[in-house]
Amino acid sequence: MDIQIDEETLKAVELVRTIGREFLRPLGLEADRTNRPIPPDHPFYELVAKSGYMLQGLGSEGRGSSGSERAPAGGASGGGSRRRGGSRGSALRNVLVAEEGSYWDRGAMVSLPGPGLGGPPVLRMGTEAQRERLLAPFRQRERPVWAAFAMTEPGAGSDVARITTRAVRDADGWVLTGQKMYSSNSPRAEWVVVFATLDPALGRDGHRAFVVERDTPGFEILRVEHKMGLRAYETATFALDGCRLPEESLLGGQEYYEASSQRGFEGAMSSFNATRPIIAAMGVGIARAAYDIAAGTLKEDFAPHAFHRRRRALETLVEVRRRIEVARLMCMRAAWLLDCGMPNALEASMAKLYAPPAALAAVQAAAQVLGEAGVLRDSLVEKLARDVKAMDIVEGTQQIQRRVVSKHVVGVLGPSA
Amino acid sequence: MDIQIDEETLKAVELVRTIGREFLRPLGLEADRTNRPIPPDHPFYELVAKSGYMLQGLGSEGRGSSGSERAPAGGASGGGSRRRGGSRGSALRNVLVAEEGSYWDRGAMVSLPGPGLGGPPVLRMGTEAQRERLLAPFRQRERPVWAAFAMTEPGAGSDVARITTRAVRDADGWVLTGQKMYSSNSPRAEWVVVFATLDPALGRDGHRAFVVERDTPGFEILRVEHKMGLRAYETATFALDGCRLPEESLLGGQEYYEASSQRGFEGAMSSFNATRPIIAAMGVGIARAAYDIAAGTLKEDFAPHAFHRRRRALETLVEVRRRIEVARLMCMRAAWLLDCGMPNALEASMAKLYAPPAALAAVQAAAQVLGEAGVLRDSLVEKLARDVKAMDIVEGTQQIQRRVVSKHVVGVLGPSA
Amino acid sequence: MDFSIPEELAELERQCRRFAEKQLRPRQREVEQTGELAPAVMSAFDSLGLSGLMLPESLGGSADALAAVVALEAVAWGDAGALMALDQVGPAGGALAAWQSHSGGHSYGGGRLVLAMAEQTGATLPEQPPRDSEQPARDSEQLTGVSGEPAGGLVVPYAPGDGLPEALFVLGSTTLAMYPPDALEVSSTRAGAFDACGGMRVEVRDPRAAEMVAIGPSESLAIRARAWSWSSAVLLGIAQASLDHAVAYGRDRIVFGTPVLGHQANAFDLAGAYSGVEAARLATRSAAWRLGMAGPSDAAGGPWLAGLAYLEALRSSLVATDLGVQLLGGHGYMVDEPVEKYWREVRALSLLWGGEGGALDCLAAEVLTSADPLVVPG
Amino acid sequence: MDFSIPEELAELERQCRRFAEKQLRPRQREVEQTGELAPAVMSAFDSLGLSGLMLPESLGGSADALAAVVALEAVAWGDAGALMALDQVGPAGGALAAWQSHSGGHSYGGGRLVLAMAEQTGATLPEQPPRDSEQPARDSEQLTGVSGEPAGGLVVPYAPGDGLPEALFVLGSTTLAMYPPDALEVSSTRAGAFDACGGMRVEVRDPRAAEMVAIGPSESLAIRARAWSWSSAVLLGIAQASLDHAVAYGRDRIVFGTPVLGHQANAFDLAGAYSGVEAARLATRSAAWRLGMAGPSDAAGGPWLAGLAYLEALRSSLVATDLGVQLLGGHGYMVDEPVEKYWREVRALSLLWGGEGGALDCLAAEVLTSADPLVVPG
Repeated sequence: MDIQIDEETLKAVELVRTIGREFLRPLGLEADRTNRPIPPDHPFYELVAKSGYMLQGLGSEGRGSSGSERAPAGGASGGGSRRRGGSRGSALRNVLVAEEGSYWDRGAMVSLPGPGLGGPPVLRMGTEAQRERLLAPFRQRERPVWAAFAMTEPGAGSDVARITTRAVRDADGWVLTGQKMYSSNSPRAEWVVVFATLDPALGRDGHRAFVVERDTPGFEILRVEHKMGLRAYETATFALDGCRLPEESLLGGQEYYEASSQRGFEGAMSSFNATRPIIAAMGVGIARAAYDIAAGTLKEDFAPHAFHRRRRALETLVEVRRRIEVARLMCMRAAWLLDCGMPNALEASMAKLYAPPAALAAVQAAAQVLGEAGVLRDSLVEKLARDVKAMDIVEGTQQIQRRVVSKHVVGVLGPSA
Repeated sequence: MDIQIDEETLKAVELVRTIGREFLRPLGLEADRTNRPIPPDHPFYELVAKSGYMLQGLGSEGRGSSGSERAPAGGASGGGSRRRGGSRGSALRNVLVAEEGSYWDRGAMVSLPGPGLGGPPVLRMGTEAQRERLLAPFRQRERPVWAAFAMTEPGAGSDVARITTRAVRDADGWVLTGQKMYSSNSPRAEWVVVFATLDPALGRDGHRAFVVERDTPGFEILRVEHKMGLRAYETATFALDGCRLPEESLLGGQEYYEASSQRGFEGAMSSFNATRPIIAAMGVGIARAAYDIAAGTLKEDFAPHAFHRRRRALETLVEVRRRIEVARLMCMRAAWLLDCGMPNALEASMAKLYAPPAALAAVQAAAQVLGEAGVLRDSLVEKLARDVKAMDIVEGTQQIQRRVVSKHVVGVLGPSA
Repeated sequence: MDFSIPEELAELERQCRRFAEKQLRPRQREVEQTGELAPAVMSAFDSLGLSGLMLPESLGGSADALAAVVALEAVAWGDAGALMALDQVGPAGGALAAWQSHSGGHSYGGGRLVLAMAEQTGATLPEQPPRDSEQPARDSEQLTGVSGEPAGGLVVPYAPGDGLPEALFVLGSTTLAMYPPDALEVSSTRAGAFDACGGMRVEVRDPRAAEMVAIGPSESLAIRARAWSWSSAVLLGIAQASLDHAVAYGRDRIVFGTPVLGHQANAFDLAGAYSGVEAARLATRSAAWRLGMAGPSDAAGGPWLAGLAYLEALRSSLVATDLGVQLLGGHGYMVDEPVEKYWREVRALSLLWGGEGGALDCLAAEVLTSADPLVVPG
Repeated sequence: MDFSIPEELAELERQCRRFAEKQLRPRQREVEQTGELAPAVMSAFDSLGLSGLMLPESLGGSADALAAVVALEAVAWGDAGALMALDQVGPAGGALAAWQSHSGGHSYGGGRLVLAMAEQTGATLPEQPPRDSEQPARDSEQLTGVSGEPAGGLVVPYAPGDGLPEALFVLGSTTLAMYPPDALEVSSTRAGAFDACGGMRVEVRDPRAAEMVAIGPSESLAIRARAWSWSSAVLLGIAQASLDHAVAYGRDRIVFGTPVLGHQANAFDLAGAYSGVEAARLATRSAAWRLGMAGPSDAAGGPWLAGLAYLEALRSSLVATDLGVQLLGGHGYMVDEPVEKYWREVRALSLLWGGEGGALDCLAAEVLTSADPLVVPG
């Protein structure tokens, strides 16, 4: 056992801290105040692109240094050394970077150029040629480039198996028809990984993943959502109106899906093993920001706190810290397992079940320490509360995580378990 | 609106307080220490019988003063005046008497002679002749007399519809075969109301209620349970081994069940409307006892409490009081509705859903105020914790109450709602 | 014993609910974005006569605490933000009444009243008011702290168009201070949750202008109790709106082949939240009835029960509005659905007028001496 | 980074679990009723070498905090009451080590050690120990309060057959006091939950016999941390036993036509309780690893994390054992099922060694200065 964080990871966190203080937080606050996402041509994004940050989260494979190695079954984000604490593992780093970025501003963090949630499926399912072609713009570091991911549909939220976006094959390739919603950064994405079905009646067997490039005719952004928080990036609904795609847009090619009947569905599911701990860690980062504000108040400002109120506030902070530190351990363990190539679906769901509600409770507790000042729209805590709430929804609500956990612990026994 | 309690009810509570201080608490503690129920020939029970207490809970009808009036649909325990706050209503009094009795000792309270849970079905379902005959021994006030109720079976706990105790009719009457468990006071009961089924395949339509008298051949106490708490009374499993019963043992007679197909099942269910608020109120009484001990410590003993610890203890007591006072209001409202002859199934379940977990939390909070002293087997708080836990189980766990509440609020939508 | 509300109050509740349904609910998003209320809405609100329920008899009101909580909840169900902009008296009703009875002669012009709890402003009020009101009050100078520090900033949900408040009351444990309009300065801000009414930051420009009266601790508690009652009712209105929306949505929306609320775990969570709100409502109304039974410094346990009810309302409305968002999943996070507004409103409201901590402070001081209001002590 | 436990520790865990399964679990009710442990069980326990994991190196132990929590949890899973009777060192391991290092020369004879937190005894220890140890310590007289008042009564889960403890340690914030056996008096009592080992009331017969050493606040915290670690591990063992039993029962038992755990709400509750216990276990082991990385007065955040882990273990074990009873319904309340024993044990254990309040006191004093152990402050 060893829960010390390696130097390289700490350096990556340090970098995000610098970016965060200087850019993420002020840009995130401005986006919240103006209710407008950070524009894609913002000079900050140039800087990010040039720094090589767009490769963050792709692991050594995605970075192009060992492109011939294939990610192992459990590892959605490359690396995959079974060596414990292997430094090539990127899941742990992704989790801590996500925490630190969200400490400064989770919305601005998600708005950063890079393959985003589109990265893991390309790495995991894509052919070598696809990986090479799709990830090249990120390696070039020339300009900010975004990619995106789309699973959710207006008619099927948590119930991923029920997607209806239709993929029809013909002599020239594929035709995709349907709608996707809640897709982050898709309005500015170079390409979007879209999950579709050959036939809804096939259920999970019919799932296929495609890469839809931005100028494909029929691909149209229908609306950008107005969210309670997290306004620095766009969350969009788009249409696929008979989008004609070339044969090679099928992620992994035909042979990938021939290996087992539910491979498309599994590809989507296994990406949760990487993303759930990240979302959970983002909650931790937001909670930590709220903690720092409340703790700062108690450190600097003794006057308005009578002894017993101060004491109660300190005890409140203890509970906030408990949640932060335990939640972080949950996230780190789930990521570490992934880096080791070990199964982590249960641990990923437990981290996602524990951390977001704990983070929400932590932010509210911090707001109580601040009192009336916590109500102000221009108080950071007020914004943090709105931001953190989303962490209990994206990548599966706590209700979804309970399904996963109970399935692992109890099995499936009843009509609705 | 008027939440003041009438004088007559306060007097009834006062009487229980006197009995409680002098008898219930010491007898309950002794039963807990020795792990033996209070023996049926204890002189205290003589006293109770002579005092007329055995009629407590039966309402004016049960007391014999207006035997010709039939209880209305909603009113399991007689009275049934639609007059708001009607003084003839006994449900409210039962609730507050139950709270006060449980304040002193819930186990000893339940051990008191009287018809117990057997009373409501006899009043509600029984023919005039049955009510006269079965309740007569209680009216006579000569000696302590108990009656009992039996629904639960080894194979069907919360799932009342699944009982399998078989009632077969022949030329001479009825033959009952089966087992019942968790029947309070049945080893000393004059008679037991037993729910049985004509045929398990009939489901709810097959339910019938019978009165089994103590010396019926084939009626045999198989075991007395060893419980975590509440040791002052016996909770027993008994066998009905081909018990031959006369025709008139069928509660309400044949005509009662001809009125509608599920009348037997409904009879059992509607008695919950009276008993659930009572069990909930018992939780309140136990919580109040724990509160008094903790508050007493803070009133008398300043020394071991540093200022901040004392302050925290006081805030803990605020939460205890909140739960006690809100829970009591829930119980009183459910009872008041019953007394008014208004539907109260939802309110009865909400009281039962709210009060027992709140009471358990209250007892544990009080134990925290006491600290290590709360661990002692001879500390009252330790016993109260074991006693109060049962309130969240009997007459339907909180899980069962949630079924009822969601059915009322949402309806039945899914496979398992 | 009677847990029903009298028929005339039930009629008032229906009127308020109709107003909420027809005038407030359909425009809640529009009002939130523009921060403006139509004159017709304002006059419809006035005709409900809510301010009369909160004003003391000396000002022509009825100070009917039970009627107030019933009516406020029904209106808040439609749009709590709009209610806060419309209701000029609000939680300051108790303070105004106490001020009237102690200072005498002061009239009320129908304008905005602002109430602040001394401990939340960072101000320390003198334990007793200065004898000579001409003499500058030493301690009142600390009331400049009211506006200075962010942590002690005094924020009121408040319509910017209102201009200066008619009075700012600052409530201490034995002192009630009143600042007239010319001692105040207001600046617009955004109170996160209450976009409907915007927010005002009220600063004390001239702390020496404070007038003070001595009040007893039990009177101070009674003034707070009116604010608790007000908050509880509004919180419950929002919570109920959230549950109602979640039930309607959860009955129709299919997930994993079954309506959202056909999944037992969701239905059970809803049952818990619903019961919690019901419990808090019962406690809030019972406390209001008790408040109505007693004078301003009451011995019948009204303020005590109001404090307990407030804690209950706080917790249950936090649970209910969180479940409201959660049951809608991603939709719950979008401004297209009202549940995100309910979620914000309850969280903002839970921090005002002392919040949970302020209530615990007051109640902890009372707990060992407050009689159990329902059962005679043994 | 490595969240696995080393193979030799995994082997120890398997040994402890085998012992728990074969020797403790089958007899847990019998032991609880008789209060007696078979000699074979006692020697099997000794051969596991747990006391060595808790003793300092100066006494031939390894003071391996991580190994201790892993082993203790596995044994407590079998019968926590029996474990408390068997484990002579228990939560006092840290106190013994500190005593050794400060007083020197004192040996340990392998007997029962008792640890009490000063604030729970009603005793006030001197802030610094008297210079001349011959001089009767003024403040130590107040330690008579240890036994006098029920509220301050010092209760230890303790095998009555043991006779006098070898030492009673009383831990203050800057002082550690030690009472030798001849200063003590013991009387048997029943510690509600721990019928397996009975309970002893330990009284200080001769307060002047106290020996004291000065310790720093961080050392005091480190001594507490060992007790927290010990408690956390035992709580988690009980909680896991309760969940395991509930899962086995809930898979088979049919209610409303479906296994108990086939009902989604039950399965979801179980998932929450299971995750909570897992979170607490992860925190407990991480804290123990940190404790092992540092000396007695440590800067690496071990004691701080141990305190947080203790709060987590307390809450999650209360939830898990309550659910254990609840899922069994009426059966859960009967002594035929082990869940009622688990329920009692966790509730009793949660009150010992300062309980939640004691932990909050210590942690609140640390919170503003404790560094986030995982991320360098910005």
